[in-house]
Amino acid sequence: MSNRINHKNSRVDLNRPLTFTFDGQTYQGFAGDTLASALLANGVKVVARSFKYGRPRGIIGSGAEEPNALVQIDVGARTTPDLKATQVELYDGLVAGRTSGWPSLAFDLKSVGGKFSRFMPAGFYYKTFKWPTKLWPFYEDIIRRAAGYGKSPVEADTETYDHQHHHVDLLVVGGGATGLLAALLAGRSGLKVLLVDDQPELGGYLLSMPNVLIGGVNASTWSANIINELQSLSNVTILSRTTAFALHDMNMIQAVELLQDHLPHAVRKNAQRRERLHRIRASKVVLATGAFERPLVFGNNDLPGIMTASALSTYLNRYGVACGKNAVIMTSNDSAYQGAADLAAAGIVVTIVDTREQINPEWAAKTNQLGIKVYAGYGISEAIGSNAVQGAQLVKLGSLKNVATAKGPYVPCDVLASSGGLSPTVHLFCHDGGRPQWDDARLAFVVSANGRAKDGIFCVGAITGVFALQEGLANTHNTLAELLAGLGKTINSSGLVLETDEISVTPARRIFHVPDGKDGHGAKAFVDFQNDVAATDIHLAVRENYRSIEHIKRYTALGFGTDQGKLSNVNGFAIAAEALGKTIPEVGTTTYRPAYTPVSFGALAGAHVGDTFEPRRYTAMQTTHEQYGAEFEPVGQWMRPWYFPKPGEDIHAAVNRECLATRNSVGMLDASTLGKIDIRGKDVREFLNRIYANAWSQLAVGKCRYGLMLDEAGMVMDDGVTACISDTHFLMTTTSGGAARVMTWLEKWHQTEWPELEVYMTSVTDHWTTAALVGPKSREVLAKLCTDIDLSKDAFKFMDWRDVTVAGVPARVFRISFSGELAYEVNVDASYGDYIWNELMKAGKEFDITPYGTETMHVLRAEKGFIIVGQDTDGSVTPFDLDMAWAVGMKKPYSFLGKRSLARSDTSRTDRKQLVGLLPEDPNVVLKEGAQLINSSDITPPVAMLGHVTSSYHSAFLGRSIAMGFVIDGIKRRDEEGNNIVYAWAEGKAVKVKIVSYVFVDAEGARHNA
Amino acid sequence: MKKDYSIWKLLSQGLKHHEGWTPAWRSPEVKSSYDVVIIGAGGHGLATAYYLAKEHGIKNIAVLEKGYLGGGNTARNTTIVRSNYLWDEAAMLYEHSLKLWEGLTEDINYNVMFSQRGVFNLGHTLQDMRDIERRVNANNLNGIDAMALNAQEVKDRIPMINISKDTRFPIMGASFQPRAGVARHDAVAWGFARAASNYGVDIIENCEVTAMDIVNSQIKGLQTSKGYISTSKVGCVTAGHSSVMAKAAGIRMPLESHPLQAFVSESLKPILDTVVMSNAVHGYVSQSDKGELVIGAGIDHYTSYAQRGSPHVIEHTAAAIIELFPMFSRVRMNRQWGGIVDTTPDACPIISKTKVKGLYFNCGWGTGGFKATPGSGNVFAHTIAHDEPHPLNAAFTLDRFHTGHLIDEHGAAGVAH
Amino acid sequence: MFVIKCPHCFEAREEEEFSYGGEAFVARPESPETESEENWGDYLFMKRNPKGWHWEMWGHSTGCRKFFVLKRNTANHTIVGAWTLAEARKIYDAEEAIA
Amino acid sequence: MLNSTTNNTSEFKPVMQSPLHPFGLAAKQEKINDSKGAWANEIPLLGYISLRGNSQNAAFVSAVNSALNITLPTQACSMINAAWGSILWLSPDEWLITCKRDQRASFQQSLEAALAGIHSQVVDNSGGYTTVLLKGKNASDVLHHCTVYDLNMLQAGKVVGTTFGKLSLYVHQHENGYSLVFRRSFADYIWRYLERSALPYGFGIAQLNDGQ
Ligand SMILES: Cc1cc2nc3c(=O)[nH]c(=O)nc-3n(C[C@H](O)[C@H](O)[C@H](O)COP(=O)(O)OP(=O)(O)OC[C@H]3O[C@@H](n4cnc5c(N)ncnc54)[C@H](O)[C@@H]3O)c2cc1C
Ligand SMILES: NC(=O)c1ccc[n+]([C@@H]2O[C@H](COP(=O)([O-])OP(=O)(O)OC[C@H]3O[C@@H](n4cnc5c(N)ncnc54)[C@H](O)[C@@H]3O)[C@@H](O)[C@H]2O)c1
Ligand SMILES: Cc1cc2nc3c(=O)[nH]c(=O)nc-3n(C[C@H](O)[C@H](O)[C@H](O)COP(=O)(O)O)c2cc1C
Ligand SMILES: [Zn+2]
Repeated sequence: MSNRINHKNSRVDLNRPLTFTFDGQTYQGFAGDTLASALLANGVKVVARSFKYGRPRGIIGSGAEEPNALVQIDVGARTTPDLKATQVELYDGLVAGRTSGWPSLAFDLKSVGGKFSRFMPAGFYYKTFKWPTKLWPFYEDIIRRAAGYGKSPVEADTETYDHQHHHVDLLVVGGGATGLLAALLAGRSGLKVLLVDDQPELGGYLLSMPNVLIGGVNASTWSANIINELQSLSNVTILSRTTAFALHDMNMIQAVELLQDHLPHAVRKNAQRRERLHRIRASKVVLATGAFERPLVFGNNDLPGIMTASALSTYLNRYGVACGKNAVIMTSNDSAYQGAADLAAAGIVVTIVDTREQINPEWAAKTNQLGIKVYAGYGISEAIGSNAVQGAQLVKLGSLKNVATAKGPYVPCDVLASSGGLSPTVHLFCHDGGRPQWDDARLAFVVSANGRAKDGIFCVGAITGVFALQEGLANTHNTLAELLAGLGKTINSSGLVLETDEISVTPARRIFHVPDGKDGHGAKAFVDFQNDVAATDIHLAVRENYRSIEHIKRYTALGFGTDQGKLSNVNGFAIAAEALGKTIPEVGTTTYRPAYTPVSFGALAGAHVGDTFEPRRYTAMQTTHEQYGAEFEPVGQWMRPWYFPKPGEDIHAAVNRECLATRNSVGMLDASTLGKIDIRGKDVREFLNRIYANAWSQLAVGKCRYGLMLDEAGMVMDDGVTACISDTHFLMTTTSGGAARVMTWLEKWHQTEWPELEVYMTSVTDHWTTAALVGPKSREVLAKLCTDIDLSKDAFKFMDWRDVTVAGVPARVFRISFSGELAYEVNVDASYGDYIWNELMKAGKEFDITPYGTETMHVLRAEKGFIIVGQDTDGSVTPFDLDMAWAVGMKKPYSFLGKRSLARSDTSRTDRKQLVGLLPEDPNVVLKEGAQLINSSDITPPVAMLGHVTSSYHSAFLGRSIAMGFVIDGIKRRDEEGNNIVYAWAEGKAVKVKIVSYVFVDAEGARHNA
Repeated sequence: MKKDYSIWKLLSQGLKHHEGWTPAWRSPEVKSSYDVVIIGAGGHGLATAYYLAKEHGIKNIAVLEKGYLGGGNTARNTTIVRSNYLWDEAAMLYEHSLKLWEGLTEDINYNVMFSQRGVFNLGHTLQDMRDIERRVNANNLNGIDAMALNAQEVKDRIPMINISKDTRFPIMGASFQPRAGVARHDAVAWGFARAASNYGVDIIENCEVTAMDIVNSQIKGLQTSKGYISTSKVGCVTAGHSSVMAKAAGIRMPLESHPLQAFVSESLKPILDTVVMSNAVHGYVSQSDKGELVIGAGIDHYTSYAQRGSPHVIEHTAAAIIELFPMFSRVRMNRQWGGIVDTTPDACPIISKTKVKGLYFNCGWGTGGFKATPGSGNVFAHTIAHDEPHPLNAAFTLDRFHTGHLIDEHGAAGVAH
Repeated sequence: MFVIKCPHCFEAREEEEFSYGGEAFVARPESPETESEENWGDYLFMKRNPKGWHWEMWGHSTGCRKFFVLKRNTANHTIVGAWTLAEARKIYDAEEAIA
Repeated sequence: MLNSTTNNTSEFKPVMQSPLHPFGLAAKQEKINDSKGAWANEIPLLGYISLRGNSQNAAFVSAVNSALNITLPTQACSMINAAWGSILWLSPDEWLITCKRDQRASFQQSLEAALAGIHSQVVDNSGGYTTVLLKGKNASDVLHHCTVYDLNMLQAGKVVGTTFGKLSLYVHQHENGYSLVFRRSFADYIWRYLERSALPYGFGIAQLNDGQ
């Protein structure tokens, strides 16, 4: 069955047939079709089943407003759920599936339950499924299985997305008649203009009214002329298939452009994106987003074959599809007449049911002439049919009140359309706080042309409630004149004649819900189709005191669907107003929120996926590390070698080997990621005194010192070694993860609190690359490459630094040690990173020099009891808790950051958790990091916890396990024989542990002083 | 309390066009005086009133709400309920709440759809895994169900998740609390409103508190958009607006109000039957009974009362979800929104007396107070009734910010939940 | 999504270039050691957090790395202006004097 | 540049690697042509000196001017090109001087000498930065995928610090393209992000006259 007619102005190309499938059936459509128009052309009526009751549903709208026709497009990795068939462009080979109806569209099991819909009103689930409580999971499972439309893909997306930023003088949203005109007027004035429109073709509703004459030419010629001129202007950019979906503060508009979904697979390009998210920052915005026609609410108004009057005329005029042979159109206003006339002209039998007693005399004449029967003062109380509409039952309406005064005739039909007036598309206007106003004459929530001019937002066309084209074009002209005048520009409308041949409009009837003459107990009359919200549900909500419109929305799910109530909201508000005995403006609207229409997560994410999800920072030695087969560990943004397994080694074997090699001979670590800050100025010592807990006044040139940094609450926030380069020049190091934070911290204190201190700081983290040469043989290795100074024990002491040459490269060497071994940290310009690493490896070859990663570094430092900020601290630890009073200069004159907080009543308690060493009774047991420490192995919750294990390793050097952790009063307990046993609890086991000193290796420091 | 919501009543009403249902809660005229006034008809405020009436026998109670009841953060949260917090004080409070959740539907005769589908907190770094281990062990010692899982165990339970090692934040494991889950947020507010109203509590909507009448450090009454109300006890439960209320009382709070956003996808067939949270990638997701993916984003760093946030936060969250579930890239966001959350320096709430006698504050729940709704109301009711904290909220005083006794739950609280 | 005019770069830039730095003009007590526990706690943690006009610090993180002061309405995100610390101090003090 | 006198053995041949070295760009470079919309390559191993001082302090400014024989750009977001390189304004008290790598030491020395006694900071940051040139008819389109900055405002002679994906960099016009200056450790991400962004336009590795 084909409903396709060769309509003269249709936008489909009947010379380009396309083949597609829907729900397993193969059909034919044409280039220019949407899936919806093609299905209608093929006589497909039922495309979905309703959410709650499983009722058969057809296509109602022709664009973004469609609530029913949600389809699954494509298969495999490209399958996409919940697209609106009215927005899916047809291409050859398109595969579409249903998203509801089980086992089939023709028979939905839910419809059996749907027969009992009277027991399932709004919110019924809150009142039931409660008994017995333990069956709720079972009930819920059934509910969940019944819910949901399309299927999520199960394969990773293979197509790509990105973002593009725009900064324009003017953004025009909507490419209908008024948007095109606005863009042209602005473009002529030289503004940088961006025009976005969500459809594949510009023209908006003009595409549905091709016969109207504007300035004496027909609509398509008129818009073609404007589009041509726009395309010739280099300051104007047009983006079609681009939906502005959100408007944020200060006119930041997000819009998503569909780039490939409309193309047959074969011509889609891998290099091209599927979708692009445009982020548009616009000085001024013109919203020309038009309006949606809202249907009237009546019994069985969800039968397939029932649609909005403008959809009916759009399918006819734009797509050349006659949705039936015998149409009934119910309307409360003039707007449906033109479409009715077009249908009649195309040979379709048309009956108009006008709820008004007085109809527009001009249209009366015209309908008469076209043989259209008009029932004036009637409404449709109920549509009749089972799987598709077969007829309409009319009622006579009261002339003043919306009541049924008598039963009217039955009119058979195969398509039924209704028009309750237009609802302006005010969504974007409201996203960042704008509010629409109820206009009682136009029966619509509208926005005024310059409603938000102070924010730079202007509105033109149907969105302002101006529904006649000529008036809309005039208001566009005037608004643009005002906008341009505000920018000191004059409007140039030469050659534009904005008169049309429209029939002038007469008032509409204020009606939303057609009375059924049965006290509302007749057939279900749907307000929100997608969520099966009937007028009775709104009445029930009000009866139960869900009186705020927001409660009504949430209780009934009105406007909750993927159409966000584009067709239903205003009807819902009006019905609620009636039930509440309030006016519509008193009821108000629900909140408009992005997205205007749904946006893929992929587009939102843009290029921030995969390799570029988050930065990975690498050191200059990365290539070498990869060659050595390192496994990597992310540390902040950095990727650091974790360990260097040899073939066949697991992490334990590798780390044991690395540890022993380092302690017994020499190892090497890439320490480049430590933050490094060069600080200069005459007040640098004072600055450090304030920033650090320790004192810096006495540190001699050529020396280094470990420093602890506290936040103002007295908690340890960072640590590192800082070197005195000269009296006015220090080089600070920070933790790898903390570098940026510390840099900002320093700048903030300097800029805001202590601008009088003469210091400057510059990050040199990236400039220096650092190879830490560690182990008893490190001096010998270094000596082979560094001959310009005396490296002997007394000439280059522990905690000294020197500027030297290593392997021919200028280097700054620090004799510091995070392992407790004799060690040298060799810093060179990062350009030499790879080189220096390899030279040191070569030089160390005879000592079997062993590269090691962060894991070995952790073991070595734990053997020495050195903390790692972030592992052994958690933001609630003071220096005293760490037993590091030696790093706190309590006598410094300036109250250094965090000092006062150390004296608060809680922080100064002596029975806080303190850092101690822990030795498991069984040396082969390595405690779980994160194990909780308790007093006894007897576990009956709740068990008092004393602290936890922060670091725990097998020490190959000691041949046993070691750990560090916090224990309440730990330092005291450590020294009390009999009181120094605790249990570490993890994975359901308690392990006996002895509290000991946290220094496990070389307490005297003989090794690092060697 | 009448318990008239049942399948039988529904069936019988079904035969009568549902015309016999009565208001879920009364909307009485406001009286000039109450024994206790609760400011804020969010879940916490309503629960407080309910327990005050039910457990402490106080009957002359009003709950004042500037908008519609349950329209604050209660209406806009991602509904995650769990109790796997690190520190004893917090864990015990949230666990108390979780236990109340388990019986709530029955207690208030309103199906709050509490769904114990389990919550995963993913770990992506070695430090994440240490923290997970630490928290899980603490939970277990506190008698709270929790377990630490490795990546494969996570994958076994959530087949859709990407545990590939090549991602920027490879999943190393997770903590899992089986008893945790989600609930229907609106139902919680409505159910408590109905139950409290049944006990005689007056819920006054569209009634904004604009000033506090405090004489000699004792609360005497409140100035509202519906006139003056005298009372000697006021419980302030205004979430994001707590600083505004504190200002009216002449006190300052350690609070910052930030936008926190969330979004939902279009409705999908069941695909995810649990709750997944990740601090490292900054996103969390569950699927509601209606089929949409409910996704929580992070907070905006600036303060705001505008109930909306910046788009880059949402964009980042979408990217995070794709990082965890690459197949969701083609799923579409249907609606996004924001709430105003009152964050504290230690990510723990304040349930406390103040220096104004008779004025109590319950605030600072920040990004994660929905889960505490019944428990918070329960202990706060106790605090108000006895002018003394319940043992479970004794640690959550305002005073801790002076002594330094913070209960740092940043690790367990994460970005949001 | 704000546009902020950096008072050092003299140019309107996107929010993503900046980071929020909390309430402005929180003065560190001159002599912390003599402050009471209450005052010190107030300095550390208590916030005005107003609904309405807010003087706040921002840092131009990806640009000039300078901190500056912004006056913004937290109820509707309107921004009156951004000033260097020194300029802002003067305006703020004058306004406080009136209030 | 290298103090070779300290090394008596000839086996030391220090090899410098630029941050983008792992991408092997040199081997992939082509002469710029019309087949692709975006062309880029690294200018490896320039000299970078971070300079800090107070632009309100006349002594500081004139000391710098005399040391470099050029006028320090003190206008916000301005830069200056010299035969040997350029000076980028980063903030009212911060500049980045770029030059040929082998001039870096002498610049640093003359700056330090001239600034002796004046509150300032001169730091060699040459290992810490690199520069990528981006050219081609779609260069600005590509950049608009990467940064929130409005490149229409970026006239010649201007430099701005802004975002690039989730990181930051400095950008200014260079010949008929853009110069992107960023930290060494950002290189991997920035290059990948640039490549990804340029893909739809066609992306080539440009043969640059001034690079080696
Ligand atoms: C996006 C988002 C996601 C979240 N996700 C989770 C989650 O997954 N799990 C979780 O546990 N928590 C979550 N939260 C946090 C949770 O929503 C809140 O902590 C919780 O709902 C707070 O409840 P409340 O009753 O205290 O506040 P609200 O529900 O905000 O109630 C406070 C009420 O006070 C009213 N009020 C304010 N000022 C006045 C006045 N002057 N006079 C009268 N009334 C006034 C307000 O209108 C409001 O109704 C989330 C929050 C957000 C915003
Ligand atoms: N009968 C109807 O249903 C109907 C509907 C709208 C307009 N009209 C008539 O059409 C004439 C022209 O009106 P107009 O120019 O104001 O509106 P229009 O509907 O012709 O144009 C609006 C355009 O904006 C697009 N759009 C809407 N929101 C968008 C968004 N967020 N992002 C991108 N594109 C978006 C629409 O798809 C459409 O192409 C008027 O006479 C008007 O009354 C009739
Ligand atoms: C758990 C949860 C699920 C939601 N699901 C939907 C949904 O399916 N459809 C929808 O339109 N909104 C949904 N919302 C969002 C609400 O419509 C609304 O945006 C939110 O409650 C905030 O209120 P406001 O937008 O009126 O300010 C959901 C909200 C929550 C908290
Ligand atoms: Zn700046």
